[in-house]
Amino acid sequence: MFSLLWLAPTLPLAGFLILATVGARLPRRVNTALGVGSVGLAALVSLLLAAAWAAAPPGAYTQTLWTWLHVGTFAPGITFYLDPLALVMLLVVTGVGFLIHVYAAWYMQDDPSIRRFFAYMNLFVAMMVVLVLADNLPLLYLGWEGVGLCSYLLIGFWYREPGNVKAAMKAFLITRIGDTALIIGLFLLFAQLGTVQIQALLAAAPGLTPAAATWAAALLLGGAVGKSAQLPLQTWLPDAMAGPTPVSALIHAATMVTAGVYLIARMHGIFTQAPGVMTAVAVIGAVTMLMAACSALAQRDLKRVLAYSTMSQVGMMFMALGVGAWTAAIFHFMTHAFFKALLFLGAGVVIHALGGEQDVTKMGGLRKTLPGVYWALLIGALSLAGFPFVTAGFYSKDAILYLSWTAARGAPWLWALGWFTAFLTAVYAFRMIFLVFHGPAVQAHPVRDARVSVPLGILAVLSVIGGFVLLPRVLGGFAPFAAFLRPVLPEPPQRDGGIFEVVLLAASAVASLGGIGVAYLLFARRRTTSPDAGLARFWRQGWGFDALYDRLVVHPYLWLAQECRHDVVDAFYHGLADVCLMLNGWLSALQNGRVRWYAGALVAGAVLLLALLVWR
Amino acid sequence: MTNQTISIAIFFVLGVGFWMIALAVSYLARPSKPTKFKETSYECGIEPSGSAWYQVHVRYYIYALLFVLFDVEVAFLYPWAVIFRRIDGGQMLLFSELAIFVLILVFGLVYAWRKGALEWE
Amino acid sequence: MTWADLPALYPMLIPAATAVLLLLTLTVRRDARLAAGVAMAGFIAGLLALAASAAELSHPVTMLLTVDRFAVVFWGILLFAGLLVSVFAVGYFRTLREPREEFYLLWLLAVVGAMVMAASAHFAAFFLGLELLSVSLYVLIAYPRMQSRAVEAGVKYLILAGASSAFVLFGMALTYAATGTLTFAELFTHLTLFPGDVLLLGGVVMILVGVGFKLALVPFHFWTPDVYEGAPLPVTAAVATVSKGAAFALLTRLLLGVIQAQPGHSTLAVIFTLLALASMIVGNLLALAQGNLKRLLAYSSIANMGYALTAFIAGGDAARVAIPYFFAGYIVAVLAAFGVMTQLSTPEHELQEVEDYRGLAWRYPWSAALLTVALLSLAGIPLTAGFLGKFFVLTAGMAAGRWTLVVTLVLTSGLGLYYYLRVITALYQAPLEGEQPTPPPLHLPHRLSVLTGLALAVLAALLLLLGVYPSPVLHLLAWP
Amino acid sequence: MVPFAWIILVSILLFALGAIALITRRNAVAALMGVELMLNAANLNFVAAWRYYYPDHLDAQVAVLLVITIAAAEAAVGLAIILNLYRRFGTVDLDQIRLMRG
Repeated sequence: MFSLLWLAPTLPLAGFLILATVGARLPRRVNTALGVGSVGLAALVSLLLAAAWAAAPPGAYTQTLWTWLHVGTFAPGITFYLDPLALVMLLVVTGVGFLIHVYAAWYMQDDPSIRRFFAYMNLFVAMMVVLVLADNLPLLYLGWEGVGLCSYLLIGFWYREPGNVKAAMKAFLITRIGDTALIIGLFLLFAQLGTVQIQALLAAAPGLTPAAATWAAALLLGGAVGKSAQLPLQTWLPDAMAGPTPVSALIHAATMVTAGVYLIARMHGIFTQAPGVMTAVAVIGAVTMLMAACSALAQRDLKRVLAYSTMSQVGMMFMALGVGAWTAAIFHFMTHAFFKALLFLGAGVVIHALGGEQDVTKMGGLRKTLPGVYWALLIGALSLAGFPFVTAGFYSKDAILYLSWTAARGAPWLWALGWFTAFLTAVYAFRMIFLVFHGPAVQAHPVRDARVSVPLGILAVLSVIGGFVLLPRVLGGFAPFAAFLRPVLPEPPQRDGGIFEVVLLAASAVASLGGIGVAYLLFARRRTTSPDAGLARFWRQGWGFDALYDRLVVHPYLWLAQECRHDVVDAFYHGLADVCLMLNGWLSALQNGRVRWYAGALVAGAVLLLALLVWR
Repeated sequence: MTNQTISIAIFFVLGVGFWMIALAVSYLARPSKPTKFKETSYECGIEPSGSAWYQVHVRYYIYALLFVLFDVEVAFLYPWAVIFRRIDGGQMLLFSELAIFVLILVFGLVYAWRKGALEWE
Repeated sequence: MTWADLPALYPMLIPAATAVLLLLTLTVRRDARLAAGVAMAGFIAGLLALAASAAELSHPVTMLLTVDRFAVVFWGILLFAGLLVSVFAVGYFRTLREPREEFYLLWLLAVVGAMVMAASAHFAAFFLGLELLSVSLYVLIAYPRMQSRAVEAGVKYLILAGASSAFVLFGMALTYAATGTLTFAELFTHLTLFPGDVLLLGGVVMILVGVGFKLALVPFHFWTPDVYEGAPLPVTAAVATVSKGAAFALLTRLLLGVIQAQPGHSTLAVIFTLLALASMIVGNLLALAQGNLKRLLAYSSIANMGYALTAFIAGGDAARVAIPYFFAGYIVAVLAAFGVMTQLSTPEHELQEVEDYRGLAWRYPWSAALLTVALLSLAGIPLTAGFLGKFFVLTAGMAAGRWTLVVTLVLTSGLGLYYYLRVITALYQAPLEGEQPTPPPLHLPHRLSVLTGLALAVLAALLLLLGVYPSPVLHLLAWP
Repeated sequence: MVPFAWIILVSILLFALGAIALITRRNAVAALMGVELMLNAANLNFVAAWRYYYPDHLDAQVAVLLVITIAAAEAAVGLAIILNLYRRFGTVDLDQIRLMRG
């Protein structure tokens, strides 16, 4: 049964190849069926693998297709490696990926270049599967680069808009910075440990010198930060919303941005050798999640709200990784994949129903026209907000918050940041819900299509029940998920919980409910849509109690909105580009076409080298 | 300094001194009465006209090039001729090598001929 | 030299003899297709002879040449490039009014010169090969003599390459004065015995100026963009592949041993490091905003030679694999890129600007696909030949602990990706609204000859094969 | 006899003169002459080294012969190209020949 493993990446890849080569001669329906079907089959294969695993866990399964090249100890193969961690990732990538593909069949049905779309999407899934299943570093890097390339192609899918192309280029180049760090890190590991097998590397990791371990971990972190849109390489993600909505869902929920989380979890053996870098991971995660949550509050574009939300949630996963809570991070990755895919797909329906309108302040009252989507999005938002006890998001987020304090590496202030972020998350999640679905109704076309309702339904169910695989100890401690991953990912050393655990659990619940409450006050009752309008309206009405409230909440909110609208970090990259272009201008001016000048440079170069010779 | 250098130096001084003294003497001895006619470039014959940079016809130039090319190759023949008698054995190889060399040169000449480079018009 | 040595030289002698044969053919009958056919036959026969002689290897043939595995690999690359450039030239020059037979004659001679360089073990062979290559290239670059740009490029190359040859020669004279020998082997002995001899080092550095010129290393790179732009496309491909391959092979022969034997901070190592760094940085920066594809490739070639130099400085067994592999990948990619451009151009109307290629994919999907793969390979994207080439270079650099070079390489490659992607994006875009639609790529009815199609297909296959399944080539490269 | 260093010095000066001609002369033919001068500087060096240090070896003599012929070929080809340059541009002034730059 496990010998089917190679089909998981090959099926989407075959889909891509068929679509890219002979797809032009096939009817649109066939193209769509091919694009969706290939990923569907891959998901089926993953389910079969999971079933086989449940029946008889092999510990780990390795499948070598062929050895790529063999130079000394450097012998990477096209080899796939399946263990519990890879299996979880595989299930999410292909499963959620398949649902997104089904949805895309509806979303893109009128697009003239649907063939190109599905070709790219299939390649994207294939590359992500390669990344997840890679047994060695070069293969992992291949998947990594492939995902980056596909995201570039998909974000710039509607290339006739120059802005989209620019966004795609930005995404690609900024993640490239991370990739550069990553490849140097991979080379460093190979140079230090003499192997490229990931498992062998992890086994040999304790032999690394502290300096080497720190460098390697820091460089890997650089790669992860780029792909996962964490500080300081986060600026590409919001712009990446230029792509079609299913692409956003795929990038955010199932694939690209979580690649960084996977990388760190996969290479955790290296990171545990570098405590300083671990702390850096936690801090980067914590700062990113807070910043992004603030930004999400201030956005008016529905998709950008979700984009910042992703950044924030991934930041939370990073924080978990940083404190050594590997399992909690992967757990949150999984639940996040469910509810974020749900939210994006739902948002896509909303935007479609409104004829392309993306500004949340121009929406409202869609509860009546789009009841199904309302419920789906509501469940998604509840899960995102971590509504206590019934949603998946609550359990995964609580696991992270709990460990961020009680794990040996954890700290109260990390917990506090996490708690506040959880609060803000609930606020912006329900700001979105209230602004879009409540209040005065706007004109919209109802959407009825099985290709929409089935994926949304499945994802909604998963967003609820997905959490019951890892319950906190006070609620019975039913944790098959942790047990499943334990062979791969160790539990962090932690202090004893007891009553403390109950307190933290309650605090999480308070953050979530409080956030929803604040959102209700701000956006459902008064519809504080844009900063200035809200402010003007507030003073005109001058409610006494609300004045205090305003001073405490609205003012900081407005200030944050002002600060977060433009990313400061962006300026740095623009500056870098400007410097490069300036140097380019200078150097080009030297190419002045005068042959005498060229001859002079030749002679001057020779004199320079000779001078160097004499003076050394 | 060696004798040789000294003699070269003396020769050099004499050589330079000769024309300098000659010019100096004639400069001192001659009367100086410049007129417009005397200032022109050539006092004899017709007045010069046009630029000194006039074009020589291309055919001269092609001849010159061909001459330079074939003339210089002779430089290889002399060392060969000197060595040929001194070396014992392997004469055949040595001869055939030069034969190939000359043959290629002849081919080049034939090519130039056919190309029309040797035609005057 | 004895008669027994002769078979080892057949791969080189056959194209040389073909040149003479072609010269005679031209006196009897002028026919461009016949001339091209003779030239291609010469290259193919050379390649066959190479395959036959590859079995018995590694001995010096006279004091001038060494035919070892390294030479054979580079001869293979050079002959292959020679064959492909002749194939491209047939289609490209079909509209030229002037006689176009001599092109193939000169091209055969240029390749023979390059082959002499790649196998040379003596300064006389080096200089002879260098000049045979250079003088042929002067004429080849200025070949379409009614095109002002080609003539300008020819004159520029003439004067600058002439000067660089003079540098090489003067350097040789200095080393001769210092050592009394003209063979590479004894130069190596002297350099290791007296690493501080200024006269000797001065000679070596002046030779380096000449070699650096041919490789277009910064600061000897100024000629590159102008010559690339002005030269007819097949010749641009030749300058980018044959000339550089030969120069790098020569450099490896001449100094790889020295660099390895000397400590990492020796003067020569420092000079090479500076040249490599400058080339990588300046080359990539210059290419950044370039709108002319030929010039862009010229600048990218500067950077690529910097990458190759990284492996050279690293030395060691890794470098002996990395250098040929990198060059094989580089040359195939460059030939593919220029091959596509050639196939869409004529001497009178070349497609040079990136803008000319906007939306190429919608008219000529296969050409666009090949150009894409070639550019991706140059950018070093995995599964292409360029990735593995760069990969081996990096491993070599890292094995030698040359971290400055390695990091610069990786960073500047990131910069490189930007401009390659800019071109690739253009290939798949339709003209923007409101803009003048670009003229169709070719004013002539376009028919791809079977031969050109075959050549391009072979290049595409090689680009992917070298990236996906490198084992056979690596096996071939395993140093004796 | 004159010390060897002096001859090296003269050859270096010749080489430098050639390089200066290359850089300063705007006439293409003059630039080419500069190149020839540089080549001959190297020749002088070869011959001097042979005469002073290695009179038993013929390497240098052969090298000089080789260089003379190659220089002749180069000059011939160079002049042909420069002639064509004059036909195309109507001038051999190198500073006016710059269609390509940037």
